[in-house]
Amino acid sequence: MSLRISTAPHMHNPLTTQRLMQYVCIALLPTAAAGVYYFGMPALTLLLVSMASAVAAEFLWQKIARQPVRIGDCSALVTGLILGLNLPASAPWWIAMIGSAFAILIVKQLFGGLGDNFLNPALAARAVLLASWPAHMASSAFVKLSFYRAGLDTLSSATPLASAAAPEYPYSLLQLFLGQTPGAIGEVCKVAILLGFLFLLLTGTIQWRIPVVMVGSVFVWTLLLGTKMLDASLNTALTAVLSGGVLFGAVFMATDYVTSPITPFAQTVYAFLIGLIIVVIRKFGIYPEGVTYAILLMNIATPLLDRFLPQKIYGHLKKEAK
Amino acid sequence: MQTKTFRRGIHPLHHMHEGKGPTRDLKTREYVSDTVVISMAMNIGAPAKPCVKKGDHVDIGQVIGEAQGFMSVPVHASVSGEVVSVDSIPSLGAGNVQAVTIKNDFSDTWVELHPLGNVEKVDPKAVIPAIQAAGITGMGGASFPTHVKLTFQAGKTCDTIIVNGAECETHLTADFRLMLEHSTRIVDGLRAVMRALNVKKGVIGIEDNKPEAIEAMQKAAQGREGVSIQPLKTKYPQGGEKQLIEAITGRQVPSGGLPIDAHVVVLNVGTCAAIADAVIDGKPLISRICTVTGAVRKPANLLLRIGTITEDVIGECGGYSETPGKIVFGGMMTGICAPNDQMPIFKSTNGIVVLGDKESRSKDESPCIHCGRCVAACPIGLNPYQIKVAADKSDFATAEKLHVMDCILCGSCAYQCPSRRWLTPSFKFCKDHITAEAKAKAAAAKERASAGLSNASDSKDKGSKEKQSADHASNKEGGANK
Amino acid sequence: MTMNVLLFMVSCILTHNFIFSRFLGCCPFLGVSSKVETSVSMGLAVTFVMTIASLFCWLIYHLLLVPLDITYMSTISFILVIAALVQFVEMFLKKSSPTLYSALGIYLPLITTNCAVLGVATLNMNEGYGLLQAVLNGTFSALGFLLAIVLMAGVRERLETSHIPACMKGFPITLVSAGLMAVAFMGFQGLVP
Amino acid sequence: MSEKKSLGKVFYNGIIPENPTFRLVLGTCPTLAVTTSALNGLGMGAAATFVLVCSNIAISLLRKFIPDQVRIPAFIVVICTFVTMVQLLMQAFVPSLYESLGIFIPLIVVNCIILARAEAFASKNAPLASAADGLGMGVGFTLALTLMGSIRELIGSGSVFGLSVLGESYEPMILIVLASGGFLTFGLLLGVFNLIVKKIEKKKALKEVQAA
Amino acid sequence: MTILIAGALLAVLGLVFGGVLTFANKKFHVEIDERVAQVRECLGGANCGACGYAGCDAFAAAVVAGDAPVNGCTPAGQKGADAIGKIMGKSANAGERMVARVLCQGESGIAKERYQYDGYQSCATAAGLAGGPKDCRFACLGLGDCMDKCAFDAIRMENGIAHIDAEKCTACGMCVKTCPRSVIRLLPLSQSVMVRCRNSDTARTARAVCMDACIGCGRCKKECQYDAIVVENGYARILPDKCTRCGACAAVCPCKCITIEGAKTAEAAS
Repeated sequence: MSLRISTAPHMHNPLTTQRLMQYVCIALLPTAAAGVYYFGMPALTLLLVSMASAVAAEFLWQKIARQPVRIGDCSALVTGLILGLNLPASAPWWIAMIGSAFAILIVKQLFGGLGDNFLNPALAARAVLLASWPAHMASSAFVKLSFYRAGLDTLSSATPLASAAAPEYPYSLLQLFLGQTPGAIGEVCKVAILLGFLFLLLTGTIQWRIPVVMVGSVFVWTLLLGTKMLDASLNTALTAVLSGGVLFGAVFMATDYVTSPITPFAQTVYAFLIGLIIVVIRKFGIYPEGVTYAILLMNIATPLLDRFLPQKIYGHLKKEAK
Repeated sequence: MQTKTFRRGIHPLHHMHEGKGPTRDLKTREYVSDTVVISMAMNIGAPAKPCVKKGDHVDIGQVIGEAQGFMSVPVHASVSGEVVSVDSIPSLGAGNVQAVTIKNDFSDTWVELHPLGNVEKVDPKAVIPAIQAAGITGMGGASFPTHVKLTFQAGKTCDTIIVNGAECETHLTADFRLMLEHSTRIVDGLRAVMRALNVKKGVIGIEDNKPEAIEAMQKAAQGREGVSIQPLKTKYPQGGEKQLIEAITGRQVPSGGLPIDAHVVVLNVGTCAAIADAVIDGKPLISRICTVTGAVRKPANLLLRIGTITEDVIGECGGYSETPGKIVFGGMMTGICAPNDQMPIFKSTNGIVVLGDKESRSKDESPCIHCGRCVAACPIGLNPYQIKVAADKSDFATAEKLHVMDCILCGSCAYQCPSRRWLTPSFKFCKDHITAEAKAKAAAAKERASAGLSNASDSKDKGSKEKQSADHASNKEGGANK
Repeated sequence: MTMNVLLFMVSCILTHNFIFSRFLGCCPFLGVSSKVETSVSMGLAVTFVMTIASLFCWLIYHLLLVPLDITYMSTISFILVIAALVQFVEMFLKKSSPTLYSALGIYLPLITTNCAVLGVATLNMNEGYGLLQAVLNGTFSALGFLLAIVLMAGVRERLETSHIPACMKGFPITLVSAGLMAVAFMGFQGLVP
Repeated sequence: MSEKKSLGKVFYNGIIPENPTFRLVLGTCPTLAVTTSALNGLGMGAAATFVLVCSNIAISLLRKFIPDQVRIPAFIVVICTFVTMVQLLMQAFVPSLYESLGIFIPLIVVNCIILARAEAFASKNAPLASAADGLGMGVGFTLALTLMGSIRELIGSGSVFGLSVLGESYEPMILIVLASGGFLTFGLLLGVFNLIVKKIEKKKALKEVQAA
Repeated sequence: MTILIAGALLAVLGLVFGGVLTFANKKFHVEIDERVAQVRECLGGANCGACGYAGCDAFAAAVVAGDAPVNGCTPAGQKGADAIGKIMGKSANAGERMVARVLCQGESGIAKERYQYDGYQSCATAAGLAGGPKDCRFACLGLGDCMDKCAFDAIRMENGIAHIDAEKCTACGMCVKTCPRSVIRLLPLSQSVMVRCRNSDTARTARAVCMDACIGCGRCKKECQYDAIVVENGYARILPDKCTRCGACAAVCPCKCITIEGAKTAEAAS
């Protein structure tokens, strides 16, 4: 009889990397569906192109670099999907392709692949696209909303915040919540995002801390500082939370395992600072939206947070007290 | 009553405990095989030395292995019969160990026993020698000699005895059955220790997924001086010594220290029952309750003689239900694999879990995704993912800086890791390496010091200078020891 | 006034970060950013020298070169001032504060050839800053350098454990990281009008 | 350093085997900052080459007179003199280039390449060899800068040396000519360069084995 | 006139600067290891920081202290590295060149397996689990602890045991220290004939666990004309001082556990 011997533990939580990534994909489905519902076929095409090219890029890299092919862990799929959801529906297909390739090849694989990237690939790619082709990324998000408001079936600006430049703020809180606003494919429908959040929480994929603190921080800072065009008030703060990519970023991007801190306290600080940077960029910067940059900046600071805000270790408290 | 617990750890997931289902409600039954192989190395410390030879007749309870020094316990015959051989057998750890094989004649004759009687009236000074003579070691798995645990350095004080009935390991129900079936014995054992150490407080901690055991123990503890029951939250590793102390007393064992540094002694329920047997009846430790479960036809809780061969135990449980892939001694989180089914039961074997071929395959490591589950799980508060990085590079200095020495090897991090990384084994690897290195260093320092000393005594006229250097060296050694 | 100083600070540290938008001081940024501790020391040493260098160079330029009408001598006199200053600071620290010296001292020689120092002096001259503005520019720009190099060091410590392809190890991956960090810093564009 | 090395070899050394930009990774600041277009890269390279050659010759001539303790300040003064000359020359003859290179002209003084060559080569070798070394290093630097400038200009503006190459329909990737693009391009080029060098070395090793 | 002013300024600045330097040099002169200065000479000297150390002096000190690699200075190039190597190597390189050898041939299929090891890939860990995955308690476990430790990429795992590339090996001894089974020993490079087994069990036990085990039969000892072989603890050992590398012992070994290093490579080459 030949037995196997291994080291303890002999059982594992069935939640594997692959399963976690699949959960994220599932959680993103409502958001993607809402995006396609609001923006129509172009949105679907973009999502498919970005997902396909992300997976293809990962596959090709691993083949060429003679690494084990790990596209089965679905991480490339998640990156592609999140990137696609971060694009405006009017973006041309090649933007999605270049973005996905950049995210996978340069931001992720050059650094050693899954787990080794220090920036969120999808977000970094979005920032690169935004800097490279601002015209495609920011200005003309085509919104097909004829089914409920014929008047808006035109070219309109990227996020409600940009149009806040107009004297009257054109969207009610309910519209913001349901997603009847222009914006990137994934960030408009808050209901869908919250559904995904709920799913991620219930499956234990993410913890509540980062999303809640980040949204809370945006709320509080907007309440204190206001936005570029609107004075600080409760309504402004609520609008700020519900507009742009705050919720989407909080649930799906700031919580990215690889690029967020690990200890609870470090996570709190991380999420809080993201909120602050978002509000500062929105109020003082030239960009109408700061979520992408805020999360990227805190991604950069993550190693330092992890290092300088460690947990207390059992048995070391008392010693110091003595 | 309110349940208590420690920080972090693995919160109960449904599948964590399902392993207990098959054996939970099975009453313990005794099984005696016709041959036993009794290992001489069943405790941490020096193994016992066989004191019988081939052909000797032994009675139950007869000493067949003599303790070698203080950090060692005697070994007793668990059946009566003829010694077939005194041989070396492979152990679960490194290298081989001496073992005595006895053919059972089923006459069940005992050696003469020296009972001390009622624990409430027994001479406190007689308790610890009785425990030592009975060959009792920690029955929860660590097999630390119990009399050593109960004898502490002058200046250290103990105000609480904690009895560990948490049984947080998966699949095992041996302690649970013991608490149900022998609750009075456990309390007796605890009282004996409390009286021996003159401690006024004894707490029995039990996880709240065993309400029957809590009830039974509460009943048994009624009217017993200073004994109380503390329900604990069901969480792994609730039964870890340090975690138990944190949960029940709110104190922490200082890094590198022992429970006694937090004024606590922790005993397993099984150990307490064995102590009661040793004190009341004078019986040495010759049998224990063991959960046999997993891929066997009829899982059971068996009262087994020490030294019973695994193959016989499996046979008693109806044989394998599928091709076995792994036989785990102990629970799934910390158990040790047996190389074959000829391994005998040890004093600390609280369970045998057989895994089928498919279950036993381990997955390949995939890259760490920094999900932080290991950090959230670590009951000590370490950063397992960082230590693993250091371990992979054999960077022991960094690992030590990250406090790998505080790791209790509970396996929580490795259990939670979605990338199936070998966290716990690599920490054990680090700990072993660092301990060995420190030992070597201390030995070298000692050598230097003694060399210096001998020089000094050789040439007396050279005098002070030599002496100084010797003093210096011994100071250094002292520093290393600290 | 306070608001202006604040804006100027934000501009120097974040918007016009020496590393990520002006490319000054890249050599030490790439060279001495492998450990967080050393990077902090290096950043502090640079801050120290840049502040004093801004002051002295401004003085030399406006009190010596301009009146004598030999502004073409600016580069050569600046570099001499900086070199002498670094030496002097080293000596001074050695004598007055051994602890500070042991922390910063070994980085001082590196600073002579740090183009950020000469760069800030030249920038002050080109932009026609006043004395206070010049000194503030020196300090805050150096703090921006400090921020960048510490962040970079944090990232690089993490990269050390990564499975980077062999040909990208070392400078290439550091440069790519710096590039991606610069992308993130673009978010601060326009913070200061 | 070997005395009998031919001038040609010394010259070649700076272009490929010890290319200051790609192999030694020195002088990163100007490499990153001025390579937004091929022309800028070429201009910067030419200026640096001029300074390199001149300072190498001067230092080589003076090498016997400069006391060891003050050699670095002395080198800096020499270099600085030539840099100022270049600065004035460019201001007079190519004002537009001078304008676009801006602050990085005076910063040639603190370019590590120049000081490193002065210290490592010119202070130990004869003037002719030093000149060859300076020229080689300079040309290597110029080539690297021009290459990077061309690539960044091509991707970032769709042209090379100001000539539109990719046509009207090409939508330039603006990022590449921005600050971050400099880092990214340099990093990736360096990686590719490493890859090629490794391949060549492998081939060489293979040949040697076959020969043996 | 301006020329004069400029010149004067330069002179004044130079003088001040020179004065400061001289003063500093005299006042704060510190004794340093001679080699530090020598190594310092070979460096690029630009204080560029490319090496990761704070300046050339710090790097030179690190090299002498053994913390930094000799080729760590990119500006100095290969020649510099060679020169530094010369400075550093003088004292280190004395006597015969040693090389680490794996004294075990228990490849999978030859040494018997006790169980399938399916855990953390570390020899030290596996050795502590039920006596190790191979039946022979002296066998190389082949899980690569030595390979992980080797800084020179000289060890590879093949067929369940370690192989050391003598070309790359620097005899640093890290693998020897790491091996939980002590199957790696440092031997002179020229010692091409060696007994590749250290099994000290009885002949029968040894043979039962591994087909290539030395059973201590002593035939090699009898064959050897130079008294270069001793059989102790149940296995044979060759004394490098007496051995003439004639290879007669290898021819008679019934267990094929005496190998001749050169022969193998020559075979492979032809």
